[in-house]
Amino acid sequence: MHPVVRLRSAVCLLGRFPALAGVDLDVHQGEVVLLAGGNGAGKTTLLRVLAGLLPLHSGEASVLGHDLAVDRRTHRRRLALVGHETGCYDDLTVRENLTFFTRAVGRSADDVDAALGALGLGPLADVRHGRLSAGQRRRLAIAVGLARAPDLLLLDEPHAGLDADGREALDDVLRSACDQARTVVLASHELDRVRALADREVTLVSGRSTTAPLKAGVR
Amino acid sequence: MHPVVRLRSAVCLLGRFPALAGVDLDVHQGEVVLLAGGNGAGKTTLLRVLAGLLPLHSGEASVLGHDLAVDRRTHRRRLALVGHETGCYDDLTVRENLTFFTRAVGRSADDVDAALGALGLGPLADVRHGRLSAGQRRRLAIAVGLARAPDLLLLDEPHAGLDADGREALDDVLRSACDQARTVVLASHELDRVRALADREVTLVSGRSTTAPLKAGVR
Amino acid sequence: MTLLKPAFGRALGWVTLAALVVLALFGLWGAPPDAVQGDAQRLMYLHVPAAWIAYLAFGITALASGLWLWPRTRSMVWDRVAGASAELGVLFTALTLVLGALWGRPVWGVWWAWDARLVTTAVLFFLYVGYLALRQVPTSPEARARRCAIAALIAFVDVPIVHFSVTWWRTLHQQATVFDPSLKANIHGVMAFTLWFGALAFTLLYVYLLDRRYRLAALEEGRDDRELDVAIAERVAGAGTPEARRPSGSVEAPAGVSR
Amino acid sequence: MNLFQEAALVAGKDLRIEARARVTLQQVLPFGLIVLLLFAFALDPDRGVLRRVAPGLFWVTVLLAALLAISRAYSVESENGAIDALRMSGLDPAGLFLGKAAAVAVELVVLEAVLTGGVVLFFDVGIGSLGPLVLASIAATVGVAATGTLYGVLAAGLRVRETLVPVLLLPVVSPVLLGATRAWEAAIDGAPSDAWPWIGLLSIFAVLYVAVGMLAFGPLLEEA
Amino acid sequence: MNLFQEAALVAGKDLRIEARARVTLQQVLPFGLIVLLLFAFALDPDRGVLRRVAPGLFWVTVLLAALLAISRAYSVESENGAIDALRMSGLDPAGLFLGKAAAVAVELVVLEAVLTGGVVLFFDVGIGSLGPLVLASIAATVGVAATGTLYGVLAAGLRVRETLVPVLLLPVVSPVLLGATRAWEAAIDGAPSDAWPWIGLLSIFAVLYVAVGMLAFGPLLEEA
Ligand code: HEM
Ligand SMILES: Nc1ncnc2c1ncn2[C@@H]1O[C@H](COP(=O)(O)OP(=O)(O)OP(=O)(O)O)[C@@H](O)[C@H]1O
Ligand SMILES: Nc1ncnc2c1ncn2[C@@H]1O[C@H](COP(=O)(O)OP(=O)(O)OP(=O)(O)O)[C@@H](O)[C@H]1O
Ligand SMILES: [Mg+2]
Ligand SMILES: [Mg+2]
Repeated sequence: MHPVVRLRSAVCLLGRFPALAGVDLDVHQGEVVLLAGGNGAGKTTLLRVLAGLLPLHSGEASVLGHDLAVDRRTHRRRLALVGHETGCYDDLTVRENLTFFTRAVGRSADDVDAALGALGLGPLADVRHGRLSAGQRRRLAIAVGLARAPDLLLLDEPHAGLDADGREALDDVLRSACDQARTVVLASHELDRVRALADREVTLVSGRSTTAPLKAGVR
Repeated sequence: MHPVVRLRSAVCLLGRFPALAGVDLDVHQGEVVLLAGGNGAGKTTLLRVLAGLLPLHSGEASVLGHDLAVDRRTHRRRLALVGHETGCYDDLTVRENLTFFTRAVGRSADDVDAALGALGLGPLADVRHGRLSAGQRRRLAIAVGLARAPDLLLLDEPHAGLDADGREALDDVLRSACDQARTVVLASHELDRVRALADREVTLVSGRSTTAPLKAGVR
Repeated sequence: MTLLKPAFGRALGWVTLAALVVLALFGLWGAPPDAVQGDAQRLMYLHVPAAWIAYLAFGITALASGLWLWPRTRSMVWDRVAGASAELGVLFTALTLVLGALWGRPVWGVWWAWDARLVTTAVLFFLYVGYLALRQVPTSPEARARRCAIAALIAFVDVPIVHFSVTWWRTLHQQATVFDPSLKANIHGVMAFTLWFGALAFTLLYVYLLDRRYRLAALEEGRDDRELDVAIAERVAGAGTPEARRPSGSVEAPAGVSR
Repeated sequence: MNLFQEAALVAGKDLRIEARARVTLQQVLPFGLIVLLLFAFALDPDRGVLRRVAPGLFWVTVLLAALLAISRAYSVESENGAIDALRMSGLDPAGLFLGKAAAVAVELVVLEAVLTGGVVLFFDVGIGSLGPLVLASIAATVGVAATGTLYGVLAAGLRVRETLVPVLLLPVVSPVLLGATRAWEAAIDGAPSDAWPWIGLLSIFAVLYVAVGMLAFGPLLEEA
Repeated sequence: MNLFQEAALVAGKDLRIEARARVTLQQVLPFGLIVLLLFAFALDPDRGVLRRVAPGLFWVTVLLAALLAISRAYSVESENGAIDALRMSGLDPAGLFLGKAAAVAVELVVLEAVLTGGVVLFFDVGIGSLGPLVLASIAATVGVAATGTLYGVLAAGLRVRETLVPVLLLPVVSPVLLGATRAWEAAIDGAPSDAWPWIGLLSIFAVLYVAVGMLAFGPLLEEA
């Protein structure tokens, strides 16, 4: 089977700065991969490259079977990126925001309810986004990603701002992703927590990748 | 001696929502206080009340000897609040931003250099803020707070986005705050990490405070 | 790094200079003064070629933008050509406007008249001033190239519509009052030669400047692969910072990239 | 979902936000009325002049208010990094364009209706033939909404969005200003035959830029 | 630091950002020029009104460009939550006000200088007595910069900043529009004696709003 993500000597320039300076990465169907690395190592950049938001300067990238040099857009319907911000509208409620982004990929209201439940957002469903606290927003961002039922879920520091409950909920999300053979790439500084769940760890150092297997032979 | 922070049945409304629904808090000179609590408990609101950014609806608040009902502004020169965002200008470099906010309280270039060093921002001093990664921004936000040499340092989830090095640096900042008898109130979900350094823990639950001593009788 | 071979570019510079000198000689002394306007009319030898070259420059901008957008011909070369040519176009349009105004003062008694051609020229000027403003906005080179290519085409599509609307505005209601079309009716032989020679000289000037401007843009972007290798080496060694190799500070990814 | 369902989803979202925040109604509309008044004021309420230049003033005012409406339409997309979310949404860019442009157009129509009242009232203008006037206004509105939405997205991810859109948009829509003004003049004078060529021009502009928008919105939405 | 040092710190910061981003120069200034051109054209220049209404058009244009300049001045303060940082900065609000207003005023002066050239050129306006014209312009600029900075901060923390400032500001500065227009008319006609009362009015307005600004900036900077 083709890998879900395949990068070869990927170089990505932000301005003229090589934020990614040669990254190789293979992620296979159903894997949960931890993306580690210091501040400024290039994790966010890598995730945005995978989402098709940033073009490569050189190297190869294919995600979900699409060559990103040719098309950076089509695969987005099957993918969700949870970044630092929710991407939601302040004047819409939690549920309305979720519904908008879920309907956009043709999913139903059930997915919305499931995601609300999974992140413990039920009581906040009718609160406007503008009134949410930082951690509540983070939960909503994850819920939006989840409700779109993506084949590939990209999470950028999803733990930041979550309380203990929220982290439990996130762990559950990751576990059920494993069960549903959904692929996850997750950048985080909560290494210990994520290592317990991830199949594999990839560390970025100054824009380059260094891989090491974590759990031997799970998949 | 007067406590640095003194809150009595503080109620703070955001819109019509009582984000703080009766908080009592005393923080004494030189203490490092951990503010714990779930998402939406009111930690950010509390810190903003202490900074004078939000008015109380009822109850008493005095910070650094100023009654906030009378004056929410004067004490800010002796205080620093590190929030989720840096508050810096994208077109200015790290050093220019630091210098601006440091000169505003009459501190010198030495403070800037010290803060740059403490957070490991030396190599980034001449990079514009708009080009920093999330963790680099968080470091800058802390450095701005530090360079102002405040008597009371308010930190809102300072760990979010920091890598292992950054967290070490932050621990050092907290430790040296102890040494310099600087008072710190810190909201965080990294409970274990902070508990090791804090003198005391205050937990907010749905806008109410429940205090518990942490290290017995240090000060 | 240049459009022309460096030696050829230098030679072109000298040829252009010579052509401009010859143009000046002809314009000032060779051609006879105009029967009606006297010496003021000599401005024509600059004004008209400037206008023509401005059109040419905007045409080249549109063409290069199209070539950038067309996947098979996509190359940063076209982006730089488009930008350089638009700058020259704005320059020559400004020259047309200024020379026209200078000319209008003695001939019409005013600097400016609300004639259709004048107004379209001014709108054209602002269309591309906006385009240049867009080029100055800091983003990554690729993003800028894409945005600007599309903006150039949008502007170009607009030019004929502006032209029609402005012309109709004048003609549907009343006739143009000041612009005297009979001017060019009986144009003297030497005058015609001078005018055509002016067009040639300005074309040379345009090509020469385009080459220079292109070279400057290429240098500013400084993205030849050798330099990139150095940057990558620095980055991998952990030494490079986003600001270290940035002379102009004009290139930056959009806000939000790293948040 | 097909193209129009996607457009409806987007337009619905934008109009719902407007229904909650009422920015167009409570801020842009009064702005338009004030501008109209100020113009009247600055141009010396020497009645005769004012009445003759009323159509021009009206359309200048509409364009300025449209600048604000478009600014608002994209300020909503800039909060909380929504523009990235839109990019990732999987919605067809053409649908996105149609949806956003439709929402802007709806807001502009309301705006124009009120401002027309303002012109009739302040400037003492009578309307000779309503049909061409309405047609011209609709064509002009579609054109402005389309170009505005297009330039809006071009600047959406940029920090200079607020200032960039006006300077790009105004020269491009200058034909709309001229065409709509002339068409209005003709309609006010009750000379509809003079209005038709202008309505034709406005329609061509509108159709052209709706087409360009549907094609170009996708590439412009991408940040790189 | 004393008040003026603080103001200088703030103004220096704003002007340095402008020197880097060049938004006023590259975007607001062309915007002003194109507005001038389009307005004039839409008002049908052949009818001989243009020259008479030139001062009014000029000042309407300046006000519109000023709206953009102020929008920009506070868009800088809204990124990354800078407004909170300003609140917490410990700078004297009066100093902050003076600094920001000074930076805006400097930008407006450049803008007006260029636009004046545009008016002279496009509208064939000769300037009778330069002194009163310059004085009136300076007084008007200070007034606009002061009120703009004041209303800007009022809206700075709000999401509707972009649309709110124009609708609040325009009515307030309408006396400036009137006064400056009349003063210009007098200056152009070479009747300086007619200009002085208006310059007086503009100066009173300017002084008044600088004073109000120094007092009110603090409370307005605070979020309720
Ligand atoms: C600011 C004022 C003026 C502007 C913006 C302007 C603009 C232009 C432009 C754009 C063209 C090229 C048109 C084309 O070839 O299609 C042109 C051509 C020309 N202009 Fe001007 N012009 C101005 C003033 C004048 C004045 C004052 C005169 C002389 C009375 C003049 C005489 C001509 C002539 C003779 C041509 C070439 C004839 C032709 O190709 O039709 N222009 N001008
Ligand atoms: N503008 C607002 N209007 C109404 N309610 C608000 C507003 N902002 C926040 N709230 C509510 O106030 C409560 C407290 O918010 P606050 O941001 O203080 O929480 P927090 O303890 O910092 O949470 P977190 O850990 O998620 O950052 C939350 O329940 C939130 O929904
Ligand atoms: N717009 C930009 N222009 C130039 N360089 C940039 C830009 N944005 C980010 N960078 C640089 O690119 C590098 C990688 O940034 P990135 O955001 O990918 O890091 P990261 O691994 O996500 O870090 P963090 O853990 O802090 O979030 C950083 O060194 C940063 O300074
Ligand atoms: Mg990151
Ligand atoms: Mg919080």
